[in-house]
Amino acid sequence: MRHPTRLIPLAVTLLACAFLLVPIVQSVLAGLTVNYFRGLSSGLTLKWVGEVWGLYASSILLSIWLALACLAVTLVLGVPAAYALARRPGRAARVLEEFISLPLAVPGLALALALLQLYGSYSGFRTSWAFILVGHVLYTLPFMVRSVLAVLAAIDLKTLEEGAATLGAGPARRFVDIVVPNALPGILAGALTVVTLSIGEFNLTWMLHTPYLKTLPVGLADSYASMRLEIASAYTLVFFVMIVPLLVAMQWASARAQRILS
Amino acid sequence: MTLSLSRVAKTFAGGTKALLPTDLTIAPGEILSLLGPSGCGKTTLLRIIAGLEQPDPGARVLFDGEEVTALPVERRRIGMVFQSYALFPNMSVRANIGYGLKMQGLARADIDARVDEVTALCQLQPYASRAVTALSGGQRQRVALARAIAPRPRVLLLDEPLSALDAALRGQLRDELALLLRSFGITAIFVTHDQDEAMAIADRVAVMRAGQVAQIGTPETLYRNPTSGFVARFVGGAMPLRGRVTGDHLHLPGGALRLRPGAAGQQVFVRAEDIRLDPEGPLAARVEAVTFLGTHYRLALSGAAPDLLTALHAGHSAPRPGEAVRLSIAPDALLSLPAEDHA
Amino acid sequence: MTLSLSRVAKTFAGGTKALLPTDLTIAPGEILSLLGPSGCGKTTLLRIIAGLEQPDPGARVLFDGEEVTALPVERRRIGMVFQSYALFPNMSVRANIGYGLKMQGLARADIDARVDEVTALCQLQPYASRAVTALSGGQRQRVALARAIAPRPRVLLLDEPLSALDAALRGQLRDELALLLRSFGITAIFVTHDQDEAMAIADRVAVMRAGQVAQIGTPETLYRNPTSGFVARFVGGAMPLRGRVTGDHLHLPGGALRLRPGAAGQQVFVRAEDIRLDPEGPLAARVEAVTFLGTHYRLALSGAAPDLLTALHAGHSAPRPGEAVRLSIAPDALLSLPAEDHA
Amino acid sequence: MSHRSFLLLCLVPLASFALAFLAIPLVRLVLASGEGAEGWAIYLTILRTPRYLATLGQTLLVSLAVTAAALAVSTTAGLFLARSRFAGRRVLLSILTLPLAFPGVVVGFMIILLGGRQGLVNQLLPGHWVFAYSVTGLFLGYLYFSIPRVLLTVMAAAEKIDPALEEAARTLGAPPWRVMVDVVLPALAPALIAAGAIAFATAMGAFGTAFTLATDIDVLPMVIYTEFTLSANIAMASALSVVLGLVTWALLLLARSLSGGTVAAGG
Amino acid sequence: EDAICYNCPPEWADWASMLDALDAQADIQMPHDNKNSGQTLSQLLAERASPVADVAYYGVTTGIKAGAEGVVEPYKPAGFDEIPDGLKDPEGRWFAVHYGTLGLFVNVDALGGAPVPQCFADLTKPEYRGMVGYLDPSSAFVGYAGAVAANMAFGGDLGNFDPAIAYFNDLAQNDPLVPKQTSYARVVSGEIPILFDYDFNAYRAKYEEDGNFEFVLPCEGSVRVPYVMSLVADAPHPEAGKRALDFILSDEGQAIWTNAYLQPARPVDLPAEVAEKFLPAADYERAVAVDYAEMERAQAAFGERYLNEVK
Ligand SMILES: Nc1ncnc2c1ncn2[C@@H]1O[C@H](COP(=O)(O)OP(=O)(O)OP(=O)(O)O)[C@@H](O)[C@H]1O
Ligand SMILES: Nc1ncnc2c1ncn2[C@@H]1O[C@H](COP(=O)(O)OP(=O)(O)OP(=O)(O)O)[C@@H](O)[C@H]1O
Ligand SMILES: NCCCCNCCCN
Ligand SMILES: [Mg+2]
Ligand SMILES: [Mg+2]
Repeated sequence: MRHPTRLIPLAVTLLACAFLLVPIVQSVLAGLTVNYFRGLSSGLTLKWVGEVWGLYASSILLSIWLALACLAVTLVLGVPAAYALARRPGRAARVLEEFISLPLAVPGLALALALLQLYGSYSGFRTSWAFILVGHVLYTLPFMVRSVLAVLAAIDLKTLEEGAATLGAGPARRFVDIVVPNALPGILAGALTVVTLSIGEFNLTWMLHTPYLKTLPVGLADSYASMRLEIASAYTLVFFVMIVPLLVAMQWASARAQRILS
Repeated sequence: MTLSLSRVAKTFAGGTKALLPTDLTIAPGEILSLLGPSGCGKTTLLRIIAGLEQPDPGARVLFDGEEVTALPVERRRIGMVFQSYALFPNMSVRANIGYGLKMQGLARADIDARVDEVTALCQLQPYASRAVTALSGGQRQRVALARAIAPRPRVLLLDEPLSALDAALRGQLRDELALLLRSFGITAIFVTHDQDEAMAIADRVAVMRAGQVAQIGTPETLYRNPTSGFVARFVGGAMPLRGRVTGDHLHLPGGALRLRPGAAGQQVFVRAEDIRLDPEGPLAARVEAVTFLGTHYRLALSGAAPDLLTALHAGHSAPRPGEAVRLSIAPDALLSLPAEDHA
Repeated sequence: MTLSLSRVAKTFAGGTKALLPTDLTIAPGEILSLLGPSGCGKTTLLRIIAGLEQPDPGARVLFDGEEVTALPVERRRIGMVFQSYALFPNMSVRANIGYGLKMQGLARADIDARVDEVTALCQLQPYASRAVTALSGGQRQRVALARAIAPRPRVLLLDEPLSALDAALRGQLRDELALLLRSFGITAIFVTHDQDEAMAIADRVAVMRAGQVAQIGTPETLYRNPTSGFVARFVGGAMPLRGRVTGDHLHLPGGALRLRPGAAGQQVFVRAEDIRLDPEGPLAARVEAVTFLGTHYRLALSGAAPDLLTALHAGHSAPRPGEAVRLSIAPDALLSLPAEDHA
Repeated sequence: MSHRSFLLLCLVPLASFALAFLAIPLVRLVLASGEGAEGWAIYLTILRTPRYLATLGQTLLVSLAVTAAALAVSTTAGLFLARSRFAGRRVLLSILTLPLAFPGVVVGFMIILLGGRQGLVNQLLPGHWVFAYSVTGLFLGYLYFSIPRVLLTVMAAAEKIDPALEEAARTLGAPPWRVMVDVVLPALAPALIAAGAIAFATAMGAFGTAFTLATDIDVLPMVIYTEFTLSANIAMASALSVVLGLVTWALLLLARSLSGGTVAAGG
Repeated sequence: EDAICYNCPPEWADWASMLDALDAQADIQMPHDNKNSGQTLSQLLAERASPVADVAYYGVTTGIKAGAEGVVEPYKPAGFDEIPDGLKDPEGRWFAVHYGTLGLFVNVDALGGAPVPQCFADLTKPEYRGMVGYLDPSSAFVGYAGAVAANMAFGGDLGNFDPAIAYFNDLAQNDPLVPKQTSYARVVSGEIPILFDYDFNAYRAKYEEDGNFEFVLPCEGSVRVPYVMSLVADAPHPEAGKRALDFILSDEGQAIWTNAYLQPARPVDLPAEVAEKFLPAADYERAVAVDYAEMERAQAAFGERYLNEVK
């Protein structure tokens, strides 16, 4: 039964895992080692993590704040819109959905350039965190809309709403009582995706940020270029500690939403 | 409540005339079934009554004389049971049943009392606090019914409430539904494409075809006195006997049958239960297939008429496939109906 | 081909005993139906024959005496029709039908000839070059059948081939399938949970229950001489009459019935068609519901037995709901079967 | 309020945002590309400048290579993981999807750790095993963040394949490899196109990785960045952005029409 | 008080200490900012209509360009007059704050046993394959300064960059690393064993990092370059910006540079313990000043040539 060719997929899988995992382990070790090039024998330390906190705490906090703000905005913009798109699956709705998905196809750099040119001269806006927020919302909004839309498209929303209407519920009531509760798995999956992506967003942010408003990934780029490897690694470690639980939660939530779809 | 429709029609955006101008009156407490093949406009008619679809201009929908044609669905005070039940998956059984009462702004205590009452009526007490997703098909159907009647609607509308169930459950719930509907005592309209269901539940049946009501009447009337070949086929599965009529005889490939007088220019139909195996019968046929059905055998017969005929044969044994048999049909069992050009 | 199974059993990884040790022999050309409620092991048995599932150790599957128990499915030369049809969506109708022939390494011309032949047999010529996604349910079923028989398998296995269809189509295709299967003339095993289907198609029916074959025989045998209450209920819908047996009488809430001798310690069943309205009858009952069925009425009766009884009443009129009636049942119509503890 | 107006109201916030921060800025970007000294001829300049064309070609080439490699690796691993049940399967799956939300800069750093001068490979096999700063490094970096995306799409599709299809092929005598070729891969095709499109678009636009690796291998996003930062050549940066955006978007549209509309780009 | 400086990275020229001192002694809080000179200028240009930064720091040619573009405004801080002529715009649009001398910053441990290179010419030898790094001359000022130095080393001048182009092409055969951003840490970590960089960065590594680092003034000679600062035109916090510039040119400010191995723009004497850490004065004679205005004029054309011809 165990033909050698049956081992190829296993080998490919293990190699791919090693490719992805090894540098992660290296960076975690480097961030905790006194001197990485002398190796683990130089001892383990949290010194670098402490230095990272000293240098970059504000970036980390800014990223968390931006991610939450981004979540709030994508919820307000995305959930009602996903509902409207789900209920009016006409051509115009398709075009709008396609249009807001452009940031998935158009590189972040180009979008940032576009934003800078249009709004760069409104200095109050340009220098506020809201400017970066706009970039993050642009990039994450399609994920929220699609995630909610996928769940709404999978349930028979029209009939559920008609059911509520025959029982006396008007449009707004139905949105609150029927649409939102039933879209929750999609909203949750979308929310986790938005937060995760916002915390990791670099391409737009690098162009949009000002020195006062460095986000976590901007700080990371900074540390890779100018800090010693142990600090860069420790910072990466901090990033992993933040992002990995989010990722795990995100995948759990998407799997859950997926189950509802089937 | 008396429900009356006048000149209700519906043309969809694409130009489909789903419903041609229709008049209909339903007496208080009456249970009417809309029966017909797929696409004939049953759902459209029901949805217009509910207010979920706007009829073409000129239509009038009256609830006890009050015109509701322009009233949005949420203000019509109707109850509706959907084919898929459309139970709110985010609410418990109780919350589903109480939703319409909540929308009426009733006090918490009143809602609770009424929900208890309806839950009991529909025998749902053991499941009241469950999630609706944790119910069987039959239980869901009862919840849908309970939810629709809890706010005491003026009319109850049901769109194929049994068709989501599997065959075994369908038979059982059909009878349960019939009993419940009678116990509510409210006007109800019931859409189905299954004649057994229509017969079992309704006081009167409106047989629809291509956007029109072909015939309306009690089950017995439709079965015994169909006014068209379409109704004869659809109710009771009458088979056409395509042949030449001369005087009071119908000439078929397998022989000639005697007709009741006055059948000229008409089409002749017969039902499977009216075809008898009879060694002295006037028609010759060949047995193609035999199926044992317990009380009787179903025979597929060729040669007697241009099409294959089905006959039901009671008895402890049946001829074998390939055997030649003779058939007789009593003149009274032959339905002579106005000729129609299409099936 | 003669198919024989000996001590075929299946325990799934989780410990589910899907099939208890089963012996079965199927004669060449015979059409056997596996009939039983959901989860009774029908599919498991079929898949073991196909080679898609490995039976527990000790089992033997013989095709014409040749042991195939360890042979992988692709080398068993069987044909299978799946419930979902499992047509290859990336291939045309012709390519689907020819796939098994291609796997046998036949020459292009031979494949074409055989595909043409099978396509004609299954009346698929008009659709031969279509995409399988552009077919109706009935057409798909015929393609699935054509694909399975094209490589001339030694046995044809069908797992609920009709259950994906809607009710109307199911009835029509049942007869079509019965005719086709006979025309192929090959050994076939047919899984279903619908007794009408089993009766209409099979030479012999194996009624299964909880991983075992409860009874095997022709449709008539199963209907007239069920060996267990389970088979009596499942085939022909016999209803239990729960009462006290003293001597040759069965005492029920509505009165006492005379039994055939030797029924003590047994459970008594009756079928709806054997209950008669009879003013002189020994049983008193109340009519709960009446449904007009064309040739007869179906009555739901309470009071006669602990459970509601259904009776079929022929005639032009029927009692109304609420009326008191009397019933009789001929002693010969009462099935006395070994007592069983669970339903 | 009628249901129709309620639905329109639901769209207002999103539509306003998209107009203000997507539509108008993109129009501005296109206009800006024509505001340089050469005007709209700037697009001709791009076509006539070998360096830009070479960069565009290079970007396309790397992206296509990454797409092909990611499809090969992730399809193999995805099918394997979707079809086998063994202890540790979930762990492997988690590892393979872990980099899903790593920013490009982190991915670049991972490649430096792996293939830099001080990287693992160079330490284990000293010699010329420094690949982080070459096309190889860039390719591996892009592969690093493409594997998880493709894998998830492939696995989702693999789980939706009706097992009866494969069983049917086997009952008809097909050996396992033929089942793969005749049934499994065709069934996966739309998902593969969709996933490939996502990998491709991501690679085309990837900036952080190239930025961190700071290689001499120019890809279009890096060129846009240097045009913008070198001499504030805003017109050229805009024009190149327009070209990059159009090429990527057009290829995504093409993939979408090929796969029957299932292309939903992932993060 | 807040102010923004473009391109004041903590890991370069010891801006870290300078920013700390600004905070402690002048009560001005400036965030770290990691750009390069080219990025700083384009950012100033892009934000011309509504500037974000108050002051900017860059290589001299970039300062000249910024002055010409009008994105900075004249300001003469205290001590302006002591800056030698040629190292400041007469109006004060830009003025030097310190010098650096370009050479090779070498991580000796990372050479894998190869000898420490002594000349630009050494770097094309196979033993340094994959070890040499220089910042992108078309983007970063350090990169351009390195190109000017190498150009002069092989006989070119500001009117003829052919030798530099030829040299970079030779170097290209040796797999150089061409980052766009300050790369001090990468030399320290050994990722880039040899980097075209300033003496002050190399000394800092040599005396303050764990490891074996050298500064090499190439045998062919090199250039000294001033780093300049400007007050940004229409700065959001002009007063804070001016005070920051005053402080940087003050005695305390200039002393901070010297502690970080930089040569201050004002003639301030190096403390003896600092002076002895530098290469001998004799070596420094090989490092010459150039006409920075001329150097600025040649920059764009060279950048184009580099992009198009070096591969
Ligand atoms: N929203 C719509 N737009 C366009 N045509 C429609 C729409 N709804 C229904 N139709 C068409 O109107 C006709 C009647 O449809 P209707 O749903 O009322 O039929 P039905 O009798 O309920 O059929 P079924 O038994 O299949 O439910 C059909 O031809 C149908 O295709
Ligand atoms: N792969 C499996 N793993 C574990 N248990 C299984 C598996 N397949 C079937 N079973 C169990 O084995 C029993 C018999 O299943 P089987 O599918 O043979 O029933 P069936 O008679 O075909 O039912 P149905 O009419 O619902 O198709 C059931 O209890 C089922 O849950
Ligand atoms: N669009 C370029 C993305 C580069 C890869 N970074 C991963 C981002 C996480 N969504
Ligand atoms: Mg309908
Ligand atoms: Mg089964």
